[in-house]
Amino acid sequence: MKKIINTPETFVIEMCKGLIKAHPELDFIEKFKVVKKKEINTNKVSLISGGGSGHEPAHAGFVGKGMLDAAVCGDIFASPSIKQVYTAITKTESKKGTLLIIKNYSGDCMNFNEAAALAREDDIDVDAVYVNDDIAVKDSLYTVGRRGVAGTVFVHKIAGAAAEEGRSLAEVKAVANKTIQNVRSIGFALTSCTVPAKGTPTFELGADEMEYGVGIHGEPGRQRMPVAKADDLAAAMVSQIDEDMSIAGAEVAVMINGFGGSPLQELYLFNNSVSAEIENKGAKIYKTLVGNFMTSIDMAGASVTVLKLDSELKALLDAEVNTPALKN
Amino acid sequence: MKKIINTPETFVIEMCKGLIKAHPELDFIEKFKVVKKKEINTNKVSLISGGGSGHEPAHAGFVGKGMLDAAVCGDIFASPSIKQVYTAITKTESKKGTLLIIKNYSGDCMNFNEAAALAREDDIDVDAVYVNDDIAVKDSLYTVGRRGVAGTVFVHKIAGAAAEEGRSLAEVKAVANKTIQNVRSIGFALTSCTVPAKGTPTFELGADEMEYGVGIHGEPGRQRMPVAKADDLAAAMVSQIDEDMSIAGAEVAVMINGFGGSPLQELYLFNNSVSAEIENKGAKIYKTLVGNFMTSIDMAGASVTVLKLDSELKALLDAEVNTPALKN
Amino acid sequence: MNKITTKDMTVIINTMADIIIENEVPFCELDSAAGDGDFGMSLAKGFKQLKKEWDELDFDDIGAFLKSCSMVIMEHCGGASGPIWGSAFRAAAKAAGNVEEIGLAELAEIMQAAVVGIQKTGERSFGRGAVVGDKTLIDALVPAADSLSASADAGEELLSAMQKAAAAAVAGAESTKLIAAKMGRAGTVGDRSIGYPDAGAFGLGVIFTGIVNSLS
Amino acid sequence: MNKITTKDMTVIINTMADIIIENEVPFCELDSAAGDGDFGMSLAKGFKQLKKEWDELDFDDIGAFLKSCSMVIMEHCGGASGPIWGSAFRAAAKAAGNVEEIGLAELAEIMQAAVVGIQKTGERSFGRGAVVGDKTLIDALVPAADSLSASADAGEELLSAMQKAAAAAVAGAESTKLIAAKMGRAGTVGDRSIGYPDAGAFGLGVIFTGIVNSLS
Ligand SMILES: Nc1ncnc2c1ncn2[C@@H]1O[C@H](COP(=O)(O)OP(=O)(O)O)[C@@H](O)[C@H]1O
Ligand SMILES: Nc1ncnc2c1ncn2[C@@H]1O[C@H](COP(=O)(O)OP(=O)(O)O)[C@@H](O)[C@H]1O
Ligand SMILES: [Mg+2]
Ligand SMILES: [Mg+2]
Ligand SMILES: [Mg+2]
Ligand SMILES: [Mg+2]
Repeated sequence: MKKIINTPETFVIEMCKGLIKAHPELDFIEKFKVVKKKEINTNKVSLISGGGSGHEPAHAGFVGKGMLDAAVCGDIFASPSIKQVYTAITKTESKKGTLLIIKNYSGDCMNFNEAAALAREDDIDVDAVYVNDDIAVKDSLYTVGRRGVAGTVFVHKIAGAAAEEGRSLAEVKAVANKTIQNVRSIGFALTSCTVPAKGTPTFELGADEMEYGVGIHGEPGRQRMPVAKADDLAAAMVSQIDEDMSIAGAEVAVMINGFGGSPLQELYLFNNSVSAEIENKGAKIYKTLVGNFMTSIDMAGASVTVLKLDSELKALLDAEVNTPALKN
Repeated sequence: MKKIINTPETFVIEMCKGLIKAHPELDFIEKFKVVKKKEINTNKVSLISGGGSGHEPAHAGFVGKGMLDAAVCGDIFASPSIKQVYTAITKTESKKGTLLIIKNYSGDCMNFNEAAALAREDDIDVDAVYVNDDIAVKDSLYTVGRRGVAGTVFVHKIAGAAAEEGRSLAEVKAVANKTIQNVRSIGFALTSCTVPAKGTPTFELGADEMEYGVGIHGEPGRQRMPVAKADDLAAAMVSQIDEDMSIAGAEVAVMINGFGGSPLQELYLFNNSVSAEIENKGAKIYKTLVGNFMTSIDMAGASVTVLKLDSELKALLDAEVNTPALKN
Repeated sequence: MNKITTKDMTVIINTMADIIIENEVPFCELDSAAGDGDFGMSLAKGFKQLKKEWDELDFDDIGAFLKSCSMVIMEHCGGASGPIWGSAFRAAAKAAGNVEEIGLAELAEIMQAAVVGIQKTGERSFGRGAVVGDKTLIDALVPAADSLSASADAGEELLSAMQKAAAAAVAGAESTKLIAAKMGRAGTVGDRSIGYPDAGAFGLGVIFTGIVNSLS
Repeated sequence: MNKITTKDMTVIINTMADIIIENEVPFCELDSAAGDGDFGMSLAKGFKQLKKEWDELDFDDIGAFLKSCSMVIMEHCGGASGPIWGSAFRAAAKAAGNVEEIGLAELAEIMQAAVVGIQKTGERSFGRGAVVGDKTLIDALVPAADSLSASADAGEELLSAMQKAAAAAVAGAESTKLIAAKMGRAGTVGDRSIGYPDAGAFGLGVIFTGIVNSLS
């Protein structure tokens, strides 16, 4: 394992401190690993997200005007604890209530929900939405549902803009859920990620193999297969998204999200392939984001996220945003 | 070689097209691989940079308000040709003249200079500055001087802001050179980069080795050494920068630049180590940039850049900027 | 040995912590197949903290001791393990009550209460708690608890009952290899979890086996 | 063979292109030690383009042919190689003039002109052109050109003079191993270039050797 690191134990704290040093407009509550805005506007709905670390810039990089009020940072790939989330809720309390944006993983759901229950006992108005945009694995009635991945960033952006407009908690929740209903993602990995504490790759890939449909924690996806060309990957991914949520005739926002180990040059190249496929399906691209937004430590690979837009979502997507990792 | 790619031959063109699809405010002259602003303001000095590709987002990602007017894209690590640079100069001609911002490499110097000579024959007022911020290898009277690396991004930013203010070519050149005189960088690699056309790593590193003082094309640096801790690297790098250009008592801008394969989490962690060392040396940090700005394809590793500021440079650093890779 | 005193319980939990800390890396590897590779780390983190805060725990009685453990575990175990193991210890503490000694029947009840505690936590978040066959640690914990209950009904000896319970946990963990996960993080990867045991279930088998070995 | 006709020159340049294209990867590897690993690619790109545009080249005479080559090379060789090889061909063309046949003396003059062309390009950018000892292709080109001049003065036979010149280029390339680069990209890495030959010089040795072998 070659990383820029001191010790695995101090990794998350040092990373958060480094973020704060570069962004003095943010605060870091070290004991609970909460990154929050210095000034909390108590006249708008507070938005909190978070989860395991290892997805940087998600989520702390999205704290700022027009997105989140706080991000709760767990250890690498491990949900933050109930007490951490509870602290974030109390430290960003607003007169308009708090919305938790949770990626749909068991650990996150349990810790965030239990924390919300505690906060409700304190008479804080807390509600939650669950992002589940990853189409890699078929949903079924018997399972816990789909994973939440890069589509979460669009939920942050749109809910953030709605909150900034002064909408009520119910309204912000409604538009967050509308976003969740209209966003789909799928990703692939060329290499495994390496969790610092473990020190070796989470999964093994042959020199000519890739994992198609991988999750953002190195979880397996649809299939192990030979490395495919960018154009072929784009065709398969866009087709599968289109099968799950037809995009013909729609206006869409697209995110080409790198997993951490793939350079921007490859992401831009991939956007060239993906955007052509999306237009082939009869959709119109309204906005495109290319970069590392929801990573998987140092995994090489990328995901494609498509969000179907209406005029409300377009306006909220375009609204002012100023965070470390997303500005307009 | 595992990359998101179709063929090495089409790599640069597809990448530029993918960039343009995400940033429709930019134009791509495919035949000459020039990325330029759609609207050229002929009442400000035009700024052109570029060089070999493989350093994304540099330089095309810095085309936009407050930075460059055009970026000329060579093949991976190969300077663009005279004709390409000449085309960029003529297509962005302004009444106030053109400044070329050249990283100090033989190929870039020759192609940009010869192109400038051609443009001068067309009565275009062209001047140039040469960035040489890499302190890894000692300069000597007998060599071509130091390499230009991540400090180039600060030169783009500051010259861009000066041009935007309406300053003359001589004035913009002067402040660009002031920036060059006050900026120093040093980097290290944990892995080699892999040039797509070659398909194998440029250099070999053992499992516990790193290259200290590496260049942004995988050129060797000061020494091959065992992988060091983030804190120890930061101490060595900041000390060497301070030896080359004393920073005690100065206000500085800092850039923690990833080389493409190192995830943001490690860069933020590294910023924590570096900023402490800089403050130890008695300097005050005015602004910090953390991210991938001047990469080396997919190399894992990072560089530290320190720019000594005065009130003029601070104002220009803070001025409005809106490009794909840098906004405020 | 026919009774478990408060002191015995602290020794058992201390052994448990040692086993968990020892197995940090192998437990992570178990979680790599269909999960995210952090189970060992998440669990060990809480139990390392438990050992660190050991002297501040409440040693008044078995219930108080388990409850003080639950607070540390809930706070310091990462991921799903925090709420799951935290609620298991909390429910166990409540079931134990403020007593300084328990027998096999009470141990069985405590384990059954832990099962219910975990299921209630699941219910609050997912509408239903995990049951046997969902491929979670419940697949090891339920057979172990049921084995203890059966042994108690049959009037068996404490240590041999615990040995049987550990074997039941191991067998339960083994059976998770054959099925696809329906709950937990692995519940999002579908059939790709088949062929690998659930990390939590397998871990429980290892932990229970280690504890009974230390007592024998 | 005692003269080089326009036709001969096109065959020589065509052979040169083939050698360069064949050696794309090894030439890149040569450039990896102290450079950026693209020399083979940069050079091959221009000479591939030359073969592509072959039918549109100017075959009127030796000077015209070399000049039309220089335009393609300057435009399509990447990096430093574009201006360097482009200006070498351009200067060579000028020195050759509009003739349809040259002898050894003229060949020597053409090569000397190429040296000067490269140096003038360097001068415009760096204040001075590369000389022998700077660890650039000049370290191979100058001995080769000088060998041709000496052979011409001695009235030697064309082919054997070319063989000697190729050997001189190889020896010159070999000698670059021992020194640190002062010009070119490797000129920024200091002593770290010692031990490796200069890619451009070594490449010239390979190319000249290949050409004389094809003529023998
Ligand atoms: N709903 C649930 N009920 C019971 N046990 C669960 C549940 N979800 C997960 N688990 C257990 O937790 C283990 C994973 O723990 P851990 O790796 O710490 O959590 P995470 O999935 O957040 O990474 C699984 O192997 C499983 O045994
Ligand atoms: N100033 C110079 N004069 C003569 N030859 C040079 C000069 N600079 C570089 N070269 C030659 O060019 C070669 C490198 O070419 P290439 O790899 O295409 O360029 P770059 O350095 O831009 O990557 C060197 O090995 C050297 O022989
Ligand atoms: Mg986890
Ligand atoms: Mg080059
Ligand atoms: Mg896990
Ligand atoms: Mg080169």
